[in-house]
Amino acid sequence: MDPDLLKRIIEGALLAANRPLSIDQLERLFDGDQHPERAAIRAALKALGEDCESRGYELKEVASGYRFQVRETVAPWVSRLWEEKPPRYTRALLETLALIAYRQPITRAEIEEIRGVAVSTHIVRTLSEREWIRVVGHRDVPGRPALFGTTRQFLDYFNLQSLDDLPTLAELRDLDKMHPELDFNGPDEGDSSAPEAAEEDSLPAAETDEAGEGEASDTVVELPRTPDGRTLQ
Amino acid sequence: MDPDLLKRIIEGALLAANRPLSIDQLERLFDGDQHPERAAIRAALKALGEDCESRGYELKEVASGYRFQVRETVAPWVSRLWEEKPPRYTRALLETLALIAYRQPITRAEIEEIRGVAVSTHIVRTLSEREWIRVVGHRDVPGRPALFGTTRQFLDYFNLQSLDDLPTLAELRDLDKMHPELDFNGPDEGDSSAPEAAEEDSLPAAETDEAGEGEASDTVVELPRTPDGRTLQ
Amino acid sequence: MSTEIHGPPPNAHAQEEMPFAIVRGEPLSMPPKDLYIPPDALEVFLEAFEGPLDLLLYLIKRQNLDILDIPIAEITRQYMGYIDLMKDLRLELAAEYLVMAAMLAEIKSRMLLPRPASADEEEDPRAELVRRLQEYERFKKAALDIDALPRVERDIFPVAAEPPPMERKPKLPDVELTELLLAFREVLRRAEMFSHHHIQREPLSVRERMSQVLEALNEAPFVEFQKLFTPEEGRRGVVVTFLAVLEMLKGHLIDLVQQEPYAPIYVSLAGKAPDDELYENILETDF
Repeated sequence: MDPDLLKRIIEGALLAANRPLSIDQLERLFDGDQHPERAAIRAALKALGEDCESRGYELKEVASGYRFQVRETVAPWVSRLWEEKPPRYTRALLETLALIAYRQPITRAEIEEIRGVAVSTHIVRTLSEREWIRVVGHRDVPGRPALFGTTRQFLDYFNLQSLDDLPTLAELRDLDKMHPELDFNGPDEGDSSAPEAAEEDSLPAAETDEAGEGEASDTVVELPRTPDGRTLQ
Repeated sequence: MDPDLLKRIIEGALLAANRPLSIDQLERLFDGDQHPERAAIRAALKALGEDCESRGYELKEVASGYRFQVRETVAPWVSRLWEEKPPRYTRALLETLALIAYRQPITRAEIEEIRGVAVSTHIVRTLSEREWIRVVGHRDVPGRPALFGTTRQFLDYFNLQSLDDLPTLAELRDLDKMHPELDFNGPDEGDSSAPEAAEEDSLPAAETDEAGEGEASDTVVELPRTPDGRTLQ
Repeated sequence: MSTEIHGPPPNAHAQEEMPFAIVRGEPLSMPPKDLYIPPDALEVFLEAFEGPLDLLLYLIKRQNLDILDIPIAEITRQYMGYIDLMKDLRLELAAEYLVMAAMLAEIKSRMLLPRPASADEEEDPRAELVRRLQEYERFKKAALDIDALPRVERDIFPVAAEPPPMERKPKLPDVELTELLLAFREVLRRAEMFSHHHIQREPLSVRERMSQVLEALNEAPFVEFQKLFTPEEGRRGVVVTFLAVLEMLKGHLIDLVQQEPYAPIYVSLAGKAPDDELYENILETDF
C-alpha cells in the first residue's frame, strides 16, 4: 500500500476514533490482501508524529494505544473551551487510588490498614465508574475479598504508557537507624533536621520494583501478613 | 499575536472541541489584550484548510461553525472502526420474547411473574424496535397494562408460517433429543408437523368437542390466573 | 486518660500548641470558651485529616521531628489534646482515632518500663508505629504525585475530528430459533411448569388469534361477533377464533355486549363497552 495513503488512513482513523487505537486495532482496518506490515504502520505513525511537530497537536502513545492530543503549548487557550472546571479529586480518593496503583492487586482491608481509616464505598464506586480501577480477582481467604487493580483507562487518563511510568514511590528508611528515646523531651541534637529532604531522595533502582511485585529489598520494610491477607499491627 | 501560534491554537481548539466552533467562539479563547482580529482568525482558518489538503482530514464550514472532518477518501478503512461484531441478546431478552410468543397476549407483569424478575424497559423497547413484538391491546384491570403479542416480522425472521410451527411444551422437554437443526416442518416431527395441512381440514371430533365446551384449559397448559388477571406461578 | 497526658509540657519548644484555627492571620490554639463554634466548622477541621496517621504525621512534621525518633510522650499528649477537643465539641469521632490513642498509650507505657539487657534483640516499642507512619506517608506523597501528573480534562485534551460520511448500519443481533426455545424451556423449568405429565399439543394458533382479534378491535372499537369469523378458514379456523374469544373473555381482554335477547352480539375491548346510547347509535348506523 502506498505509504502516503497508509498515513492518511491512520491519521483519519486516529482522529475519528475519539479514543486511543493500538497497532492491532489499526491493523484491523485493512483487508487481508492490502494488509500493511506492522513495520509500515509503525513507520507511518512515526511520520505522522513528525508531521505535526509544528502543529497544534501531537501524537502520543498511552497505555491503550496512540492518540492525538493538544500540544501543551496551546493547551491554556484550548482549555477555555470548557466553562466548567475540571474535576478535582479528594485526598482520600487519591490516596486510595495511589495504593491500588502501586500495590495492586490489593484488597480494601489492606488499603484501610495502610491508610488507618475506612475506605468509603463512595470512593470505590467513583473509581470504578471512572473505569480507573476494577476487580481483578479475589483473595483466597475467608470472605474472598475483592482484589483491586488499575485499568488501561487509568493510565490513559494520566497520560501514561505503563505502571512503570508512575512517579517513584518514596523510600522507607531503615528502622535499624531508630534512635533510642533517651527522654521524652523530644529531639536532642540535630534530629529535627527536615525529614522531607531525606524522603525526596532519588531511589535506587531496586525500589522501583516495589511498585510491582518485587518485595524484600532491604530498604523496604514489609509488614508481615496474616493468612487472611491483612497486615499485622 | 504570532500568526503561527494563532493557527496552532485554532487548530488545537477545533480538534479538541468535538463540535463545530464559530468565529465568535474562537475569539473567546483569547484574553482582551491578545485578542486577534477577526480577519486574522479568518486568515488562520484559511491557512489551516490549505495545510491539510494532503492529509487524512479537511476543514469544513458547517452551519454552526468550523470543524475538521476525516476525508471521505479514507472512509472505507476508517468505517471499520465501527464494524463491531453483531451484539448478542441477553438471556433475559430471549426469555421475554419466548414468553410473549407462547403466552400472548401477555402483560409485562405476567412475564415478570413467570420469570420471577422485573422485565426491563430496555428489553421491551429493543423487541419493539426490532418489530418482533407490539402492543395488541390492554388488559381491563387497574392500570390497563399493555398486552404484548408477536408480529408477522417475528414469524418471518424465524421462518415460521404461524405460531403453531413452534414446538409444543411436550416437544420442548425433549429439545435435546431433537434434531439439532430443529427442522420442525419435517414429516418425522410428529405433532409439530402438519398444522398447515390440518388447518383446512376438519379436526378430530374429540378436539372439537372440547373446544365447543370452552374448556380450552384441558388442551392448553393454562397458567392459573388470579382474579385480577395476573398469572400465578 | 492519665493526668500525665494533660500535664504541663516538658519544655517550651513543645509548648507551642497546634493552632486550632487561623483567625485574621493569628493562630488560635484553643477555641475561645465564650465563642460558639458551629459544629460544621469543626467537621471541616476534622476532615482536613485523613485519619489518625495523618494527624500524627501532621504533629510530627509541624515540629520538624524525625519520624525515626518520635518523642512518644509528647506526641501522645498533643494527640490526646486534639481528641479531647473533638470530644468536648461532641464531634462524632471516628473509631480509628480512639484505636490510635490506645496504641499510643500502650507504646508509652512500654517505653517507661525498664528494658532488659538484651535490648538489642527487642524491638523498639515505637517500631510498629513508625513503620505505619512511614508507609502511610509514602502513599500520601504518591497521591500528591498522581494528582500532579498531567491528566485528561485538566491538562491533556485528546483531539478528534468528525468521522467521514459513511454508511453505518447498526448490526442487529442474530438469534437462532434454538436459542429462543432453550431460553423458553429454561423459564418453564424455573417456573416449574413442566409438572404436567400429559401435556397435549398447545394450540398456539389460539394465542395468535387472540393477538389478531385484539388488533382488529384496536382499529374498530366494536366488532360484530360474527364478523370475527372467517368461514373460508374452515371449521378449524372458526374453532380457533372461538377459543380465542373465550380465552380473552376470561382474561378480561374483551367484553361481549348484547343489548337484548337475539340482538347482535358485539365485541369490544374490555372496559370500552359502549353505553346504551352509543349502542343504539351503532345499531342505527349498522342496520
